[in-house]
Order: sequence, then structure tokens, then C-alpha cells
Amino acid sequence: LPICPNGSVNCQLSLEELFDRAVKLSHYIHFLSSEMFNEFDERYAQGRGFIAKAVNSCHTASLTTPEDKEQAQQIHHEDLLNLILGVLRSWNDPLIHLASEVQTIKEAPETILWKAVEIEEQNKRLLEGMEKIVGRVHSGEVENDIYTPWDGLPSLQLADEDSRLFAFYNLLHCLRRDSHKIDNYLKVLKCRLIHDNNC
Amino acid sequence: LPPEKPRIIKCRSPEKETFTCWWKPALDGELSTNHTLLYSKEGEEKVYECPDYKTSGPNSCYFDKKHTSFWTIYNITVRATNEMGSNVSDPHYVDVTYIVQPDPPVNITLELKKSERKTYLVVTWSPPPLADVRSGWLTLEYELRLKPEGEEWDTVFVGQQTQYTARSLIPGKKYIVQMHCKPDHHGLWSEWSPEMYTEIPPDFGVKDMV
Amino acid sequence: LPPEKPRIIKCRSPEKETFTCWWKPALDGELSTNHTLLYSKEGEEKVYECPDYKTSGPNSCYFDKKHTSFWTIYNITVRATNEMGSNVSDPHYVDVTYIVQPDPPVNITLELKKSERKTYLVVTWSPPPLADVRSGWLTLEYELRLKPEGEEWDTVFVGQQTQYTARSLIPGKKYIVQMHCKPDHHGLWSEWSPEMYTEIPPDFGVKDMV
Repeated sequence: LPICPNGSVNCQLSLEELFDRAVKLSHYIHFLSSEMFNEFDERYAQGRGFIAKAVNSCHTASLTTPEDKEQAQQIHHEDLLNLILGVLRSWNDPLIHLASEVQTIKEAPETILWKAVEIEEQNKRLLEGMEKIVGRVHSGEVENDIYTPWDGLPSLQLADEDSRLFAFYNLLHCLRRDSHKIDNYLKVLKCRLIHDNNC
Repeated sequence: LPPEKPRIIKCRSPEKETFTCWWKPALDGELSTNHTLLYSKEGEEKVYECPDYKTSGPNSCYFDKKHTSFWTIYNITVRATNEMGSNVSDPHYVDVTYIVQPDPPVNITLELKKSERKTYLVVTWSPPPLADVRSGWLTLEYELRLKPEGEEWDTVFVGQQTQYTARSLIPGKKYIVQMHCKPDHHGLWSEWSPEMYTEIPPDFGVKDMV
Repeated sequence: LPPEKPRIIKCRSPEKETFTCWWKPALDGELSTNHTLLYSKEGEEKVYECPDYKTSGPNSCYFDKKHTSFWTIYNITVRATNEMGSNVSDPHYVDVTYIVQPDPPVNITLELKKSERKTYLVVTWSPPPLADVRSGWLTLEYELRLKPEGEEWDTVFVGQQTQYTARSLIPGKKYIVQMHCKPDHHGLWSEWSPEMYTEIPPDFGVKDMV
């Protein structure tokens, strides 16, 4: 019999291992997104009142996602998985542009540049993992339709410095929020599907 | 005179399900002043009034589960009114995600163990009762601090585990141990738990040292 | 004769992003033998060939980021072929998370301190550069070993901390210290760091101990 790395007979990663890795990755992505937002906020947004303007302006706002514990617990796990996939897909395009456009910010510190590239790569990796998890959990075909387009590239390239900085602020604010949602939902799903709500 | 401008002091959520805001009342002078808390939620025009002025005591507004949403910015103001007029606080922007401050950990136990002539201390604890960590909605991280009486604290970040083994302890010393916790990512450290004590037995191997 | 059966010796990933496999070539005898590494991924029929035989040196295959997935188990074989025929190794199953072997910790410092006539040693260190940058993604645990020259190692598991205080040291002895580290769940211990030395001052208070 082949010696499988984790001792499983058919040499396949268990759902628990897939979820363990997905949660570790979503935690890491949110940790990076949070740090990047804080660094940008400290360096470029102090006293500009950006938070008041950043209200209700995320490109993923149209996706109805659970906003409290009860909603997160009542939603069917397949729907929540598809929502996570939808949010992740919706960030593919903006993250590609963020990684390149952030280089154009005046004196952008290396730590912000590196994080933008790292988040883009890890987001793709998490998407790969989530498609694998959904494939395992889903009875039917993996739904591909949840997705919200992003049309924010022009605003990242505006001539007016203040408007451009607000566009970055808003994108990083939304990235911090959405990556936290994904991390939180994955932790709820893992406890529900793997640990029978007894984490 | 109309009342001074009131000020929202802070908002806190103890378990990432409900939250409370407190304000500093406008100075009354002689006239009686009453306060009204108003809020609107991101993506909605509607303005609501505080759902519950009672539960969290004076000069406070308590938002129960039904009124608490995450990843949503609340725009909160307080208006002070007396016979002569009224005055509104500056807006206070709150996303409940970032204001969670749990209670300290509970059921802390200290157990001395010995192996190969060395004593070490096994500390175990449980999450605060209010915090529902079982469902995964709230994930807590813990930090422990210990010190021989009279000396500097040694603080250790323990992550999400609920057990820690302390090594290289000074034989014969009385140690103090405290724990606190915080939601992963965002929120505030809880208060420190009450102090726990344990005495490390003197080192019987002293005679080998001569 | 056709070549003997080749054997995959090991596969390692330094940082959970790329990995390399090495094989023991089949004995050639006289005929020239070449080796091909083939792999498939769990749940897929498709068979791929090694993307890069060069980067990691002879008899090796290097999988860069694009070819490294940690959502799957790789089924890897090596085929040796000469004029007379070919022979295929047993399958080697690889899960990247299980083969992570970081580099040793760096910036190790040893500092002697004295309190109440007793000397103790404070050891501090940093994670290897590759892992440090991705904290939270690659969480490392550390182990320290120390011994007076010529005696048995005393090994201490220190967890995720980057500092340790060693007590009950023998005055006047020369101590050797080494560190290694490993990913917190699966993976392998790094090599030991280079040896570090420190001399414990003779205990002037020895006469009080008699």
C-alpha cells in the first residue's frame, strides 16, 4: 500500500486538512490586508476624513453577506461557500491592479508594495483551495455566477492627488473588510462542518 | 444657556454580538438636560434612535443582537436638549468589528510538574463564558504573564491554545500568573484575570552544586 | 541490462511556496541512463513532467511557485531509461505542508546575567529570513539545546517564543548552545544552527555554599 503523507488510505487530502489550510491562509491574508490598510492610513490618510467618504462604496457591497452571528449560522453552508468564492473572485482583478498601481504612490514604503503583491498571490491560492473545497462539499456543479465587477482602475490613476489617495484608501478599506469576512466565515464553516460546532 | 456639546466616550462589544456606547453628558448648569442618541447605518439614509437607554446604565445606549451588524459603519451622534435649546456631539464612526473587548479568561489552573530534576508549570484556562468560540464566530487569542514576586513581568503570547507550559522557573520562588485575551485580528485586550499564585519547590539538587 | 529501479530519496520545501525532490539514480553499468520525473495530482488523471531539472542540481526536480500547490497530494515517480529498456521507481506521495523544512534560526545572542549571586543565561534569536517575512503563514516553533563542553545535551522545547532563560548553570563551565526550528503543525526540524559558546563565571560565592 502506498505510504500517504498523512496516513490516509487513498492519498487524498481530507476536508479537515483542506479547511485547516484555507483558514490559515485566510487568516494570513486578512492579517496582511489589515497591516497594509493601517500603514496606508497612518501615512497618507490622517486628517483627510476619508472614513466618512468610504461609506458604502465597496464594489462587493451588492453581495448580501451575513452581518451577524445568527445570519452566519443560518445560511446553508453551500451558499456561504459560494459567497466566499464570489467575494474572492471579485477581488482577483482589483488585486492585480493594486499590486501594480501601488508602485506609483509617492514614497510608497517597501512594506506596502510587498504586501500588495503577496496578497494578490495568496488570494489566487485561496481561490484554488476554495474551489477544491466547494468541489468536495458541493453536491452539484460548482456555481460560477457570484461575482461583482470592479471598475475602480481609473480612480487609482487620477491626476488629483487627494482623489487618487482616497481611491486607494477606499480599496484598502474594502479589502480589509472583505478579507475579514472571508476569514470569519471560513472559521464558522470549519467549526460547523468539521467540528460539529464544537471548536 | 443651551447645553454644551455632549461627547461620545467609547463603544464596546463584550462578545461580538451586542455593543454599548457611553457618552459624557453636557454640563447641566441649572436647567435639566436630556440626551438622545441617534444613529444611521452605512448604506441607509434612515436615522434611528437608541433602542435601549437602560440596560447598560446611565448615559449609555445598548444595542442588542437585532440592532448589531458587523462590517458596517455606524454614524452615531448624541443630542443634549434643555429649555434653552440643544447641542449635538461630533459624529462617532463605529464598526463593531473593531471594538470587541472580551472578559478575561476563566477557570485558570496552575499545576507543577517535575521531570529530570526540573520543575515546570502547566497553566490551563477557558475562554470567558460570554464569548461563543465554539461556533467559530469569535476566535480568541491569549497572553499570559508571570513573574517571581517582586520582579518584572515576563509576558508570553500563546495564540489560540488554552494551555501553556512555563519552563526555567527559579526554584524556591513564589510566582504570580495572570491571563488576558483578545479577539484574533481586531479588538482590545481584556482586563487581566485576578492574580494566581504558586510556589516552586526549592531545588533538591543544590548539594550537587558544591 | 535495463537499468535498475531508481529511488526518490526525499522532497523538501524551505518555505511552503516551492519544493524540490531528489532521487538516487539507477546504477548505470556501462550504458548511459537518463532519468525522467513524472507526477500526477490527486484526483487528476493527467501526468506532468518535471518542470525544471536544473535549479536544484543533479538528480533533482524543482517545482517553482506556479507548479506548487498545497491543496493536493502529488504522486511522483522517476523513470530510468537506457538502450535496453527502462525501470520506474515506486510512487512517492508528497503533501507540501508535510515536507517544509525551514532554515535554522538566526541572530542568536547569549547574554549572561546575575541576580542574587546566581548566574543565568538569556538566549534570544530570530526566525530564518524566509519565514520571518511571512509570520502567521509559516508559524515556527523552536528548540534549544545546551550543554557544558564534553557533557550530554539538554534539549528544551521553547514553543513560538524567541527568547529563553537558562538557569541552574554550573559556574566556571564553558557552555555550547544551538537552536533549530520547525513549522508549528507538520514539517521537519531545520538543521541545528552553528554552535555558540559562553563561559559561566566561577561562582565567587562558592565559599558560602560549603
